[in-house]
Amino acid sequence: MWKNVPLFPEQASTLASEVDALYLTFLGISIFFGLLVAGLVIFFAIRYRRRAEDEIGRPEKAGIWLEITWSVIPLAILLGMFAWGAKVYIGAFRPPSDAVEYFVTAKQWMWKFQHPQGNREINELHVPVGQAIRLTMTSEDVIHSFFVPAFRVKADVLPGRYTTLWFEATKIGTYHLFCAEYCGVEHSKMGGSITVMEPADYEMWLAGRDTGPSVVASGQKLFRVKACSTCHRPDSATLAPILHGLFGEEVELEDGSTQIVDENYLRESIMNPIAKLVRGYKPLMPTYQGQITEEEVLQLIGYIKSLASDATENQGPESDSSSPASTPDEG
Amino acid sequence: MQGESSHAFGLAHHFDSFDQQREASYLGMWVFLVTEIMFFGGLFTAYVVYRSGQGAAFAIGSHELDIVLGSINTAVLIGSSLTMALAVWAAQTGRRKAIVAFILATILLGGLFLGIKVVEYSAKFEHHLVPGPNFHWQGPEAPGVEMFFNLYFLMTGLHAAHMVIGIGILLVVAILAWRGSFSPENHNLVEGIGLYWHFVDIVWIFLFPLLYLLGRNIQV
Amino acid sequence: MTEAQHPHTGPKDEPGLDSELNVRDLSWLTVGLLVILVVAAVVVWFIGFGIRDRLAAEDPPPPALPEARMPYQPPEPHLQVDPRQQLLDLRAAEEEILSTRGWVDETNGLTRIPIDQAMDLIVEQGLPTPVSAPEPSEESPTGN
Amino acid sequence: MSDTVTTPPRRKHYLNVDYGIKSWLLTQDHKRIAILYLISITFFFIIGGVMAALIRVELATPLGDLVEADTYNRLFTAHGVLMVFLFLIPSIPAVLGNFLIPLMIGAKDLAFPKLNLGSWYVYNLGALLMVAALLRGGTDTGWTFYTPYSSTFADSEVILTALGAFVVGFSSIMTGLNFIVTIHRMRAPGLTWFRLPLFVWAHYGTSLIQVLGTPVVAIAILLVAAERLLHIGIFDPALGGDPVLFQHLFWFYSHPAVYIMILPSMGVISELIAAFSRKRIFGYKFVAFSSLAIAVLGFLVWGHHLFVSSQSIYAGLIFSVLSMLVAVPSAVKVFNWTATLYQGSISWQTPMIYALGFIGLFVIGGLTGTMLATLGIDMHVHDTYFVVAHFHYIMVGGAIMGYLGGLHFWWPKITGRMYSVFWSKIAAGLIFVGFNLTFFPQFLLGYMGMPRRYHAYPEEFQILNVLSSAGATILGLGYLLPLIYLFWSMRYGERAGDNPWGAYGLEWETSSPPPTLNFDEPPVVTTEAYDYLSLREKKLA
Amino acid sequence: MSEYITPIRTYLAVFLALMALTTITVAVAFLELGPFNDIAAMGIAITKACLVVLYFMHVRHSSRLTKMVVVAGFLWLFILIAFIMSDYLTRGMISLQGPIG
Ligand code: HEA
Ligand code: HEA
Ligand code: HEC
Ligand code: CUA
Ligand SMILES: [Cu+2]
Repeated sequence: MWKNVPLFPEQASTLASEVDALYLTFLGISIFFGLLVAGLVIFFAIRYRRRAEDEIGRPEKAGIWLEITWSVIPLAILLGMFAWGAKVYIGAFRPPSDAVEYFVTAKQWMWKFQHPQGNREINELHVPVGQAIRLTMTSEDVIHSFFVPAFRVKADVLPGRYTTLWFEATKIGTYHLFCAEYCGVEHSKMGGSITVMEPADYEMWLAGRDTGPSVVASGQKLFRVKACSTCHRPDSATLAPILHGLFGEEVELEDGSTQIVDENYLRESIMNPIAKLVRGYKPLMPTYQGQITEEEVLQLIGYIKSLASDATENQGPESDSSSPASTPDEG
Repeated sequence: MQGESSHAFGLAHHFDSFDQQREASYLGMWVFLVTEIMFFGGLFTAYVVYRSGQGAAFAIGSHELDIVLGSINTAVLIGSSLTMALAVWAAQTGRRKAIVAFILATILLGGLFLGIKVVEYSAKFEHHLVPGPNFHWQGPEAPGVEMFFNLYFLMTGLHAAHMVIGIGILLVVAILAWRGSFSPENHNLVEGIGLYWHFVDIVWIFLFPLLYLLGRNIQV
Repeated sequence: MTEAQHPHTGPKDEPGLDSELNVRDLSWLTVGLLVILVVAAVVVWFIGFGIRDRLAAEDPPPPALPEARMPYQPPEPHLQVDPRQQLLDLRAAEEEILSTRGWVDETNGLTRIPIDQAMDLIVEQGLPTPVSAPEPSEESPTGN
Repeated sequence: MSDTVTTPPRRKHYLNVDYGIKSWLLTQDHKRIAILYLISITFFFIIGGVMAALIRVELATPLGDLVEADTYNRLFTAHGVLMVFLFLIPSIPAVLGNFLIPLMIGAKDLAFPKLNLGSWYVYNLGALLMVAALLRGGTDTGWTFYTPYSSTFADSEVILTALGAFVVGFSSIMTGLNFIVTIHRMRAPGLTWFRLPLFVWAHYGTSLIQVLGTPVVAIAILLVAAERLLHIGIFDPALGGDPVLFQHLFWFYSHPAVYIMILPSMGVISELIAAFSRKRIFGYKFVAFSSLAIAVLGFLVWGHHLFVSSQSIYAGLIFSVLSMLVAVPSAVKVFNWTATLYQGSISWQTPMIYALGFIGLFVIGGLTGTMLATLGIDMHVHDTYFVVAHFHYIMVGGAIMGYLGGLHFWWPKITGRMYSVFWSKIAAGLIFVGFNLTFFPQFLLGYMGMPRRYHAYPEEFQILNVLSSAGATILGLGYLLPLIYLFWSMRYGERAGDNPWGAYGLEWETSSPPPTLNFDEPPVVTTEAYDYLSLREKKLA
Repeated sequence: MSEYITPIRTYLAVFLALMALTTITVAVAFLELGPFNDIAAMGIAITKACLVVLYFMHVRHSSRLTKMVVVAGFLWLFILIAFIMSDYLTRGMISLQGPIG
């Protein structure tokens, strides 16, 4: 049951961790002062309980230095938080100059989007991951507000004016979009979703407006179809190296050198495996040059990247992301 | 109110002296005027904000106002302030008939101001320079000119409403003065309405240049 | 109850006496407050623009191709931003065409007249009978 | 049967000096006017509270199934409007302030008794307008009336509600004006400013805010009504207008307004802590000045409600740093109250329970306020339940605790009766527990991203909402109890003496209830505030 | 303290001054002074207002408390306008690198 108690939204943008760090720090400071005051109050209230009916308290002289101390210290803390908060805020509202501009028009009670390539959407926005995206927004009628909790961004959308916000998504998935300024009857329903995709998927989507299966799912299918799985088993390394958890690791090659496994390495291993032979294996893997398109290579790379080092994971359908806050994937 | 027709207002039960009563009344009236400053202040703020955004349109709109009538009105209102101050002087020195006379003069001048305002307003109505859906302006900067006239009517309208209320109270005070309700010890009502009236004058002192005089140096 | 037993409070004893009100201190406090406000405004100015400039320094250089520079408009059709204004503009444009004279096709000598006039002409002369070539100058405007 | 002891005639005090409805409706006695206000605001608290209950029942399930979306919008608007304008803003000043300030300064009445009665009638006129609006369906703009929705698009009783708020504002101004003049001009001989009870200082600060701020929201509301009724597009972007200007004018008042809601409560807390520690408040001058500092600085921070509403970044920075500044006087008060407890003689009576509860909950509410003032946090949690939790913590957990504490403290003075101590402690406990259960989950909901004013919400927010609604039920029960036992005590409660708590203050030196002119002999003050030593010596003498 | 009674000649003098200032402000409005047109108009208006407040409204001879109240009122109006203008005058300076289409 507790697994379903949401406490924190996902961190899906470059901004999210900054905001969370700021929040948690301030939360810690607040808890400290809260406990301090509550503790002192309870302690004094018990320790100095009235013992006789006509007992009175002992007044002390007020100390100006004490007053100054407990004014200056909170002020200093607060000013520090102000400065940090200001930095995060300005960073959040000042788009980098290479941010790609998308247009948003809000109206009662829907969101209309236009991609720079011209595609238009209603209530859903597809964006590529890792790209700075700037939204230029206006409203056709009343004030609305564009809010994506997973990105930690929010900006009001006004009629007769353009307002801007920007974000760079860091995680594939689908995230809630809410309208956060009361705008009438269907304010609660004026939401939608932001779907963050791999750049390749995004291009495909733009071209055919067909999201199709994701890169990873396609790669998984290819892995079977192209017979990779006959040799590369997740549980046995006798015939071929285990690919689970391989991405990002260091491998030792035949000639003694080591290499980090990145996309280029994977591509080369598919297209020209003999060039980078792994120590301890025979040159059994055929080249797939000419038998596989670049797009398919990308899909295979995507699939291999997604393979966790847990070797028990095999043929189950891979979900792109599991975020408590995501709406059902629209595939 | 205490007192029959020929009895002056006395000392309220919770005050200890006439001085204390007068000081309390004077302070209270000033605190009220501070609220009025902030009340009009909202409109002045709107004016400053919008003028900073569309100064040209406001200048054009201002040209449509009749500077002669506006100046006359300013003089009339200042005159009414003078008569009001004299009414208070009369109350301070216990001159019953003079109080009434000066208050009536103030009412007359105030009425004259309102009359001239009516003339101005009807001229605007004729030219469709009225706020709301009936606004019509052929020249340039139509949206800004409409905003100017919205503010013009709101500000002068609120001001005129204050004057109407002021005149109403002045009538009541005149009647009370005639009945001899005021004395040099207790004429707080006269002082109070005097403060109110002077405040209304001050609002106009600011409205006049802001609305009528801007952009006069530009040939339009 | 002698004078020595209780100090002045001010108003109730002698109304209008402001022994209670320390104008000098209050004035200095006001001045202090205004100074704090000005200092805050200045410091915050530097913080704000400082952070902005530091962010601007991290921006990548603009792309060489002018078309690739931000901001640019996506291809038509654009999102509708102010339907009320668009409608007003559309109506105004239509009204303009309907109520004025002008050339429709200068090379072929086709003009338009205000629609009221056209309606009067039709009432006088009757509807135009179909002919092979279009009649110039009596045509009702074809608009856009 | 000669020489029998004849029962002395019943002592005349302000409650029994005159009977009949006219003697109440035309009274000029500040104490009777306070009772009149008590009846009015309690009535509207109940109505606002019932709406809160309905809101919480609806929000227990993610789908909008109890009421329609439109109804829900009208419910939360009415809840906010009634609770803010008709309950919390008048509550302590108009009830406790009206009753106690003349007593505390040794005066016979306020400076302008007729104005005081007038303020109650003006309040009722405004309330009537709002009730009329409610009966005709209410308004759905939220208590903040943002344009252009409220001025052009809303299809509800905006003008009636707005005019109601406009009129009620004048009642608030009249009260503030009265208090300022009274405190300046009507103090007893010997009562210098620094001998005043901190309750009076707090109300002085409150009155400054009422006088300087309320007119601005009045004009803002008037402009919305003008735009709605006469189509004078003052906020219309098509004419070069700016909807955010409305927000500026609205919040210029509404932020100071929240200090109107808390300062009197802080004044009560100062009195309670002093009385139930039998000690002078530590740092008296600092606490006194902090009331003024909050009043003044509170006017310089309103833009923190506009951080994401297209206000310029620079203005946002200014308002944020100033908001940090305004938190300091509140911190000063909290620390001084805590220090007062040190070496005090602390009695755990019901009013003190409320006071100590206030300190804890106010600190939580206040600290979350400073989190909201931090730009980087607010941009994420603005218009989410985090804000709702912040203000309910500080208004309900703070201000209302102070109000209830004050009511329980001065009840014997006001009515001459004591209430059941047992039930009062049960109620305080229920309120504390119910309150935290209701509003703590809302902090979590807000950071998760649940927006405000949502009738239906995504499923993953449900469990926290259920917790919140459960707490609301307990809270409602907790509020029900005082309604019952306080009312009951007026008839059947034990009669109280002049000073049942042994507290210091001019109000405790007259009888309970006080006579109409407050004191049999006009008092003269010769001691400092909270001088318990002299109080004990006087009693022993 | 008994009330101060302003002599009539003071009232008349103030009245004449106000009339003169009104004439001046109208005349100056027609001159081309650039930004000083506004400054002059407001300066004259403030002077007139001061005269009315000090003499017609007797503030010159009233308690310090009254004077503080008057100053506070106008100061608050100034705060209202100044802070709101701080928003409008700095829009777009930090957030955007330049105007958008
Ligand atoms: C009684 C009412 C009350 C009070 C007293 C406050 C007090 C404060 N409020 Fe709050 N607030 C509201 C009622 C109130 N507020 C309401 C109703 C709204 C929402 C309106 C709406 O949109 O509907 C709101 C909204 C609101 C916002 C806007 C949020 C948003 O919409 O995005 C902000 C932002 O700055 C804010 C900040 C503060 C701050 C800094 C204080 C400070 O004054 C708090 C100071 C107190 C303390 C700081 C605690 C004590 C100090 C210590 C224990 C010492 C140690 C402290 C530190 C080291 C920090 N409040
Ligand atoms: C001013 C004071 C004030 C007070 C005291 C309260 C009290 C309460 N408030 Fe409210 N609230 C506001 C001011 C206040 N509120 C404002 C300004 C808003 C924003 C509006 C807007 O967005 O426009 C708001 C909004 C608001 C919301 C958000 C609505 C939304 O955004 O969709 C919620 C949700 O839980 C809520 C809940 C409650 C609850 C449970 C109480 C409880 O404390 C109420 C308890 C009281 C009672 C229940 C009545 C008395 C008891 C009885 C008569 C006994 C019988 C009843 C039962 C047993 C249930 N309030
Ligand atoms: C903004 C909301 C909106 C959306 C989205 C929308 N419509 Fe409409 N549609 C309307 C309204 C309002 C009308 C009626 C007014 C009119 O006829 O201009 C209408 C009218 C129509 C009509 C004409 C009906 C008649 O009786 O003449 C058709 C056909 C239609 N829509 C088809 C579609 C299709 C197909 C789509 C999606 C691809 C769509 N609409 C999306 C709002 C919408
Ligand atoms: Cu759009 Cu709420
Ligand atoms: Cu605020």
